[in-house]
Amino acid sequence: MSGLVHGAQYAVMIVSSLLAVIAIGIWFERKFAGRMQSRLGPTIVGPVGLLQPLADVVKLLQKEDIVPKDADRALFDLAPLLAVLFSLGAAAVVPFSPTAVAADLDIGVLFILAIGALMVIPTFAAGWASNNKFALLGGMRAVAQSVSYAVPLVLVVMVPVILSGSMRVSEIVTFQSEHHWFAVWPIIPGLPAFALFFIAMLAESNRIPFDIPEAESELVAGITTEYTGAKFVLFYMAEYVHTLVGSAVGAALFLGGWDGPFKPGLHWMVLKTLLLFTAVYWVRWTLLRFRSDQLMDLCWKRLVPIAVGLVFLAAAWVQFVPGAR
Amino acid sequence: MTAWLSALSFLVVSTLVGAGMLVAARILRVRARAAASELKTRTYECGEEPAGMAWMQFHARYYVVALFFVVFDVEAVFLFPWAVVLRELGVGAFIAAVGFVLVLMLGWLYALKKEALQWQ
Amino acid sequence: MTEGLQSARRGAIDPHLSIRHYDADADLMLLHFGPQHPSTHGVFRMDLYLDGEVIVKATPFLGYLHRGVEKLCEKLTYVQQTPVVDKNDYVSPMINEQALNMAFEKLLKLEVPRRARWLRTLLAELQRLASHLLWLGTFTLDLGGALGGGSTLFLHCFRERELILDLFEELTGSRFHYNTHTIGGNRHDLPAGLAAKVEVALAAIAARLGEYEDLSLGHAIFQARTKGVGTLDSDLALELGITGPILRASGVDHDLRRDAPYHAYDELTVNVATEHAGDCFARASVRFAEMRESIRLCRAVLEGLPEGPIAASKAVRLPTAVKIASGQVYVGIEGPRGEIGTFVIAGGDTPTTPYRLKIRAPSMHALAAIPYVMPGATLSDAVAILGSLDPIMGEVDR
Amino acid sequence: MGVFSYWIDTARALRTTLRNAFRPPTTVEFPAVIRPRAERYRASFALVDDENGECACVACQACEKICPSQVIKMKSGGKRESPVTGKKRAYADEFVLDLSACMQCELCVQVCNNDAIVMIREPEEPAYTRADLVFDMAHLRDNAHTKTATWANGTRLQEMQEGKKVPKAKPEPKPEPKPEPKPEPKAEPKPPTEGGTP
Amino acid sequence: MSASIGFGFVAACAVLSALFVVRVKNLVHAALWLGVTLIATAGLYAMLDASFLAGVQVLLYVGGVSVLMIFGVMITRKHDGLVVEAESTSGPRGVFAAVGLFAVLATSIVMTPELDGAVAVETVTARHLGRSLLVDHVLAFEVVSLLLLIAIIGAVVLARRRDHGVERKELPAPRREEVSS
Repeated sequence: MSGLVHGAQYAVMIVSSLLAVIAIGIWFERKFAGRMQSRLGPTIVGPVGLLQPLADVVKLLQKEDIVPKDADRALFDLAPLLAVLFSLGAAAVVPFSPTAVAADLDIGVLFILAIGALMVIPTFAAGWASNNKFALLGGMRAVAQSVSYAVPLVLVVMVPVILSGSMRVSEIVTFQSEHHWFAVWPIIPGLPAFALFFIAMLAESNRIPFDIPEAESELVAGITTEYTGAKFVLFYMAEYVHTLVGSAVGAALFLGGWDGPFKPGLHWMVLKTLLLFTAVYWVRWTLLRFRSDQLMDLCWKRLVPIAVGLVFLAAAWVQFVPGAR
Repeated sequence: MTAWLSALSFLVVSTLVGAGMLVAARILRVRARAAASELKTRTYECGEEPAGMAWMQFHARYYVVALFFVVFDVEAVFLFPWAVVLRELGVGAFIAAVGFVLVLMLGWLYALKKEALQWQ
Repeated sequence: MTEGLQSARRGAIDPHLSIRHYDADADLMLLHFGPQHPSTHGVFRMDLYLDGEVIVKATPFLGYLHRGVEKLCEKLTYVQQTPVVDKNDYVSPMINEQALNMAFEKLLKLEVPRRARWLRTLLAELQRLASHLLWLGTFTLDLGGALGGGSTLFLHCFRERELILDLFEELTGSRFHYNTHTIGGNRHDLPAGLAAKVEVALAAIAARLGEYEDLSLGHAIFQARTKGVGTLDSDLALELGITGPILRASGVDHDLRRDAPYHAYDELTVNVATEHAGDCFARASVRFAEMRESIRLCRAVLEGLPEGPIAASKAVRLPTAVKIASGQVYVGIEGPRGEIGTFVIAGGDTPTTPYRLKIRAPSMHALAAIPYVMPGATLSDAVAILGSLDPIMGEVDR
Repeated sequence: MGVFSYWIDTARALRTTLRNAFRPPTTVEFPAVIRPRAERYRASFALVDDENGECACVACQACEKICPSQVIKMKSGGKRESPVTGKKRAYADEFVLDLSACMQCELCVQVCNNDAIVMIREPEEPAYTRADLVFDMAHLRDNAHTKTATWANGTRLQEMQEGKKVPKAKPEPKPEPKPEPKPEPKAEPKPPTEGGTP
Repeated sequence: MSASIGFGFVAACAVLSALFVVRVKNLVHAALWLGVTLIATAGLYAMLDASFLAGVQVLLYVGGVSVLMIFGVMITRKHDGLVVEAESTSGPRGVFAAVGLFAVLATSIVMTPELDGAVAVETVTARHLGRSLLVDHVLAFEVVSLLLLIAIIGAVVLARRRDHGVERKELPAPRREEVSS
């Protein structure tokens, strides 16, 4: 019972701060993208446009709810809710500071992967339930993509597990703060594993160059083509949440989490997460997108063998490098 | 168990966020005076009359990809227990896992050679 | 794999045969791609028959933007038509005006003053540069998405295109409806100091071309998306009447600026860029080379711009100022998308209006390639191919 | 090799976008800031007064006839004595210009022998209905007083094409008034047909 | 007390959703209900403190197997214009089989002597699993890889047969009168 209460307390704290960060993150992204494109970004709503994301959400909430008559109503309504649930869910096991963790599961890493794997359900449901060709194509592409990239993701996530000998995320972070951050040392499985994790995270959260499911120049709006109003907001939010939580996971697993010079704590975790978050958007507003077959080739022909190799490098490091134990 | 309960309540709170948004929209949103017209609820297909339903047949390669995913995930699932005890068990466990994965990568090589990993 | 797809793979789909010939059971998914679609470059529709994501057959449908410009021109007098044709190829209005007025001048056997010809060359090259910039922007927008890297390059290109539009604004007073050409010359002369501003703008654009290459042509993802996609061989291109960068990308060394010089091109050397692959990447690199060449030509024109009058005759004061009794003529010039031509039969109801006026739009011919190059490509490729053909629906539908 | 080229190219592209992020943005926040418009910039219309404070338009219909989209309609008031100078001149009773159909081709300005119709540089004349974009004479005359005229008027445009005078770079706040009353355009000798074979 | 309420809830979810899997006519819905069943099963594992198993259950079965099901539905047959429907034709036989299976399982559970009264449940973690896999059952561990290899080969064969094994009809020679629509 105490677990329920503890979880609920931390959930409210973590979820609300994640949403707040996302509101600012959207603003920041739009400003950053604007500057990269020689624009100003939002300027009108609030000081320097800070309230723009809020205004957008309120505007979208007011929109009429239109459901296509050929849609599968129940799934159509359920999909956005599940999208938010599964994108937020992984944050449950991420320690933001030594104490700020909602549920410190002993299989934390596996939990993150499992929740991530569940994300295909709302994506497919949305694509299928819309009964729209663009949505269905987007949904099927998305499922195939996220299922494929789950393989290198699972494998590279194993690298910190091997190095630290635990699947509990907080233990991985503690191990890093006692030794070195995994992205820094051992540099050979560590840094490439981090890079691979970043790529797989981009793919899992459908960010350019992997934004196949909503490739709007091909599929209009992909799975969200038929969605209006609040349900669209949920998908939109889920996308950002997915990226943010993915960044937090990356910061915890590879960048030492809350550890940092001077005074370890929450602020370092937030800083690292936001840096990764920014990097995602920097990449997003720079690159073009892959074609779906190139994506699959990249995953199965390059990333999977590299990931397997990294797993063994990490294992060999643990086994044969003196002092690694 | 306690941690699982915490995770459960976290998931419940996450759902509440989404549900709250939907409820807020129900209060805030504009309602059309008239019943939605046929045109309004028609499926979007670039402004043309949609040609048939969207629920059509997909290519078998989707299935193959899912199959590969399951196989590799099973591999990973077997490796996770190995990963956590690697430190304690020594070289024997390392070699066992190398053998395990090498056999699987043989399958991967076979698939590569037979172009089963080709998306098109 | 369906029969249709196998045929598409073999390149054996005959666009003239009904899809039922290949797909009797209607196994394929018919997808209306357009008219209301983000990457159809206006209102254009393709009916795509898809096997999964692979296109088996593509049928283009035109006419959503038809405005009857040719018929309108038959009702308007010769001097009134220039502002109307501005809207045909709405990315390069200058070239439209030139093609139209040159046809009338040829009918009238009117000698255009040398300064006007050089000025027209300058305008044409600046317009080509602006048009290619817009093409590059929209092409990467198709490849990269409005919420991604595509839109970054898109806005960069628009930023630089804006410099050219500013120059046009200073010269003609308008950013789009220039109406600066008239029968026998130009209506506006260069204002003082504009030549220096052109230099500045050209320098700015030339400096940024390298950045564009970083984001597009030189990037591995761009190459992966465009190389070997939408290959058009030279025979088919010639048969379809395709001209301009698309033809040159297929290996045909043909450029009216060099092969049938007009304006000041007989006094300048034009280096024609060609590629041999005929795919989207070749088309992109030809256009990139043309941008560089246009900058060079603009500079050459500015250097040698002669003094003198800018129009051969008195300024127009009445709609009936130009009368052509009879005769017919075709004049084609090299626009950014290929040969843009005007065919006029003079001598309608009145000597001041043409009996028939036909505009040859290069984009129209480019779109004719769609049924041939689309089969076998994926839906993602379709967007890339369409972008690389650079159709402007305004001039296709007229 | 393939994989590395992706990394290198991506690094270069990221550097390019970052460099752009530190360039000054080119956006002009339009309603708050209006970027300077070229002195030839043509947007809307005005009917200019002559030096006596009367409308310079004499309803010669040259602009009405040349307009390709036929947006100008006018009604001649005939010749009458000017209340200011006492001399006889022609007046326009009504002058209606439908801006919603206008394509700003400047032909009406070019053909105006009295330099009466000019274009102005401010396009900020939005309206809620199309009818509001149909300007009457009062509105057009008012524009001449409240807005900036472009460099071009009939005389200047004609002279530039005919090479009589090198166009001046400096804009003048108001078009030059014409001292002598213009003759009726009907009476004017027909411009020579340019090389046409009659 | 609360634990048994929780157990009852999760078990009810599992049973009900399993019923839906069987009874729902829309195949896509059935596949998604199967996902719910599998998640509920994972919940049962979690309640038994089998954390690793619960995680694996979600990752593999919900993320993998139900996707496999969905893809299976999407590729099996053409259903342009109609909702995928499936009617079970072997209801009574299915009920009979289910009841029989239940009877066998229940009997064996009841007959098991160790289950008399409370048994101390030892928490099995991934660490235990790893040790037992790599120390006691190394051979089984290696054999599993062979099994997976066979699965891969099967998938490859499946992928290839789909492309090349289908008998092709010869296309009739194109006739010009069949002008496109």
